[in-house]
Amino acid sequence: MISEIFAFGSSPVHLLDPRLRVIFAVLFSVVTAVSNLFPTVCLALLMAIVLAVLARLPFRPLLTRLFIVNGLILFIWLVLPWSYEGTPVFSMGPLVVSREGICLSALITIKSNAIVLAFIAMVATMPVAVLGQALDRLHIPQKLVHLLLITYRYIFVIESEYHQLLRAARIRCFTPKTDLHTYKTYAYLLGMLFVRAAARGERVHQAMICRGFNGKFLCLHNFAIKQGDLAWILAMTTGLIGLGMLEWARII
Amino acid sequence: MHISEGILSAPVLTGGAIFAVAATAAGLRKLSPEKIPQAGLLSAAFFVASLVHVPIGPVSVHMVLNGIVGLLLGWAAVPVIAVALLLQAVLFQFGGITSLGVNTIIMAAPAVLCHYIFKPFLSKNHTIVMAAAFACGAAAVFLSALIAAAALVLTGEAFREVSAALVGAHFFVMIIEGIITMFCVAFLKKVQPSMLNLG
Amino acid sequence: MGSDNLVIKLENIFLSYPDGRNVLSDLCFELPKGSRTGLIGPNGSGKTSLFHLILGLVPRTSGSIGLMGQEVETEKDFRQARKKINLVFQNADDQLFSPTVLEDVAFGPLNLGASTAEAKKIAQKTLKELHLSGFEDRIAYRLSGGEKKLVAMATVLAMDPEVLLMDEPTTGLDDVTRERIINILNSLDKTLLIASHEYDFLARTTKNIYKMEEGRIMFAGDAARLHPHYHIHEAGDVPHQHS
Amino acid sequence: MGSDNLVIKLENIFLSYPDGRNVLSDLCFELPKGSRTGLIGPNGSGKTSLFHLILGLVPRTSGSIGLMGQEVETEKDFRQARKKINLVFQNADDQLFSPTVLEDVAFGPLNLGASTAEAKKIAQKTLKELHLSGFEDRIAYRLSGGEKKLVAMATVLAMDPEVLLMDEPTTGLDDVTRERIINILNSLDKTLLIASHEYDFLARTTKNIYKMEEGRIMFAGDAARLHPHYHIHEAGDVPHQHS
Repeated sequence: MISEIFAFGSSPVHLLDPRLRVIFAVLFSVVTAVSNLFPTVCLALLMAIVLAVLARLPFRPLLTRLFIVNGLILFIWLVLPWSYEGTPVFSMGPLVVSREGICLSALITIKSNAIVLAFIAMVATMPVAVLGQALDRLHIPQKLVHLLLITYRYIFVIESEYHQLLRAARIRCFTPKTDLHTYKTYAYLLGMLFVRAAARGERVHQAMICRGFNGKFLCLHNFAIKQGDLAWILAMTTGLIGLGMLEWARII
Repeated sequence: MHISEGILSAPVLTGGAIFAVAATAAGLRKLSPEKIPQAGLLSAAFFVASLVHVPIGPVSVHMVLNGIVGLLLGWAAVPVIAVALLLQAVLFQFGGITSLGVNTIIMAAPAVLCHYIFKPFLSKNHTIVMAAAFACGAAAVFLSALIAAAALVLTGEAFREVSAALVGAHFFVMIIEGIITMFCVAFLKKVQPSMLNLG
Repeated sequence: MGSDNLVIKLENIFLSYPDGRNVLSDLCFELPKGSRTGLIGPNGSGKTSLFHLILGLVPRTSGSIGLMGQEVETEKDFRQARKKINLVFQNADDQLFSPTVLEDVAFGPLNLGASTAEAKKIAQKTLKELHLSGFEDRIAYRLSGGEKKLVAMATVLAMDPEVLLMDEPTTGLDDVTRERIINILNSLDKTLLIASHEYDFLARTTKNIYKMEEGRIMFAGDAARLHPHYHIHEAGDVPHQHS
Repeated sequence: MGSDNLVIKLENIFLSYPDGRNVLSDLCFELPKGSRTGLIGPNGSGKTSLFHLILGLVPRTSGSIGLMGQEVETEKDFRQARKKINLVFQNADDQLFSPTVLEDVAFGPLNLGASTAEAKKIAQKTLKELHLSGFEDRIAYRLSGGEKKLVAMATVLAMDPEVLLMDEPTTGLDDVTRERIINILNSLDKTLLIASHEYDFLARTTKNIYKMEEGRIMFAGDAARLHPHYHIHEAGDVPHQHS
């Protein structure tokens, strides 16, 4: 089931101006992504953990998400240390594990977790409805925001249609296997999903016309910077400068 | 298919972002405001469809479907895929902000390319349609894997083996995507040919 | 068109699907101002098509349409008419396309030219009238089926149409929401045209009931005189008479 | 479980929505083999949830389910049970997903292990029995509402279940299709459990009627003694009595 598990709450992070959260999430991700030094990425991870604590993220779902992200990182650990040429640490038959390979894998692991954690803490803590409004206020092209919001609005409707169709298949004793019949059945279910989505798209457009839609799309919500937001701007900016100095000013 | 945060180098991320912005702008230009509801609904359907897992032996894989997205939407596939990736990032944290550009290109470039290559065959006879649809689904995944591999190799020579493994790992996905795209196109052609602009 | 008294006047309307099947055939219908009319017929009898035709969402094959005393022809004519005549769709999900309730209800007023602040105010007022205060920031997908239907009604009522069309308003609703909708409809001072396959709902909300059959409309009777009785008695399946 | 005679035996079933609301609460119900039972209740009373629960499509919160004399617990148990007990959904659109009618009707038999040729034969036979011969190559998505309903019944009957559950079979159907469904149901030699909010339909298809209320099931009476009358008379909305 699709759900926005982190989106609703009353933590200090949830109460911050969504525009600021988006801006700082982008800046933080970019700075961390281009950093290549261990001190920098470790500080970034620390900052991300602080953000996650401040956002009072539910622990179990958070672990699940991080587990999935690290599943992909695991793929890198399985290949990179063996294939990267450099100072050998130990060998197993013809396979040699290099120090450089391990370092690079570790660097990627820390960076990846820092970015994802900060992203969950800052962006996944708002419903996409609010994210859309924030993006609109940040001058992302209106058509793109509208597309995002319509998509978001209907994924839940279409997901339940899919489950309904899948139930229809299941009660007729459909059991997924690795065979052509299974793939054909899934293809039909998806095809039906697309056909019904297109028909609904037509009806939604008609409903919009009935309400005077003239191609313009309007976001109602107005955001205003509050006092608490200023402290946040200060803290985040300091943090980002700290990361930048660690990476590029060579003070260590 | 996507590359996680924290892996790619700054030049690759920047390059991906620039290409993605340009392609998204081009795609948006082809989408009139009146078509946004329709595109949004299809986008939502593809989003849900991409979460569907199909069994393959003892494991299961989730669908990519960028081949059929390309067939149905052409250039409009780019903003639709960008939006879907952003939603995946926000809702499930698959991918994130910095790799959004590269990931959009990984998924969308093959979609648009396959649209131009395979769409003309869909008005031919049944066998050709089935073959073209299979090729479209498989090729789109293969091209995505190739672009992802290229992004990795451009980040550093160290990733050569990782990229080779990535392309190899997608072999079975290609086959399954091909089969599902084939039956799905057959379905659409029978039930709602107008969706494929086939009247 | 003549008579100012008719808000909808359809003459010899034909409508066919792209595949050639007739949906409406030689349909004539008049809806006087202030009337409360029910339209009964099974699914697929053309009720939805009729509504879409009235609002200019599907093109007629032939025939003439008069709305609010004006002959309508072009999309521009229909656009004017839609300010006065509006429709609550059968499926609320189709009608609630905005992410939050407030945005959805304000969408119509904004497009009618209200400022953001005015539209917000109208939306809040409408929600209050339907006892939906506090729903403003609710996210559409998190509403229940019944709540969605009520919000969908709010989105249309916020535009203050003179004529309200409703397409199968009770489909899939629980009885509590159904009662709320009946109360809302009975409190409205608008011309009503309600399509449903439920006699019982129409009997409680409308005065005249027309029947739709084979793409035509015929008068079925006075709503008050047409109603079901449920009861238990001994006669069972044996033929019997009620005095 | 004991008694071989019961095809469905529910004991102390609780079921709640993710939001915590109770749908079914302490529900007990027994359906003997060969019985024809109606289940009446207002919309939202949990009839659909009950059917989904019986077929293992939604997990119960607590309680025990016995099907065909066997206690069912796991998805595997339910999978076995679904070969014997099957359901026609309220909305035929939710049940049909194959491009053509023939493929859709053959889907169940294929899953039960029939070869392609056998499944085709079974499908054709079933369609013929429901007087739907000639529908084989029709596009399921483009059928009319009534046709879809009949095809949906065919998809289930092709699997030859011993127990047939039907969820609101008459919603929005025209009178002709309704009559056809009544005739089909009355010609079937299966255990039947039909949920509807129409007494009248249940009276003509079932023998006993149970009532669903607040997540529980109660015996309401012998179907033959319980029926509605639709008629037109002068009293209208004024309270009145039938002798």
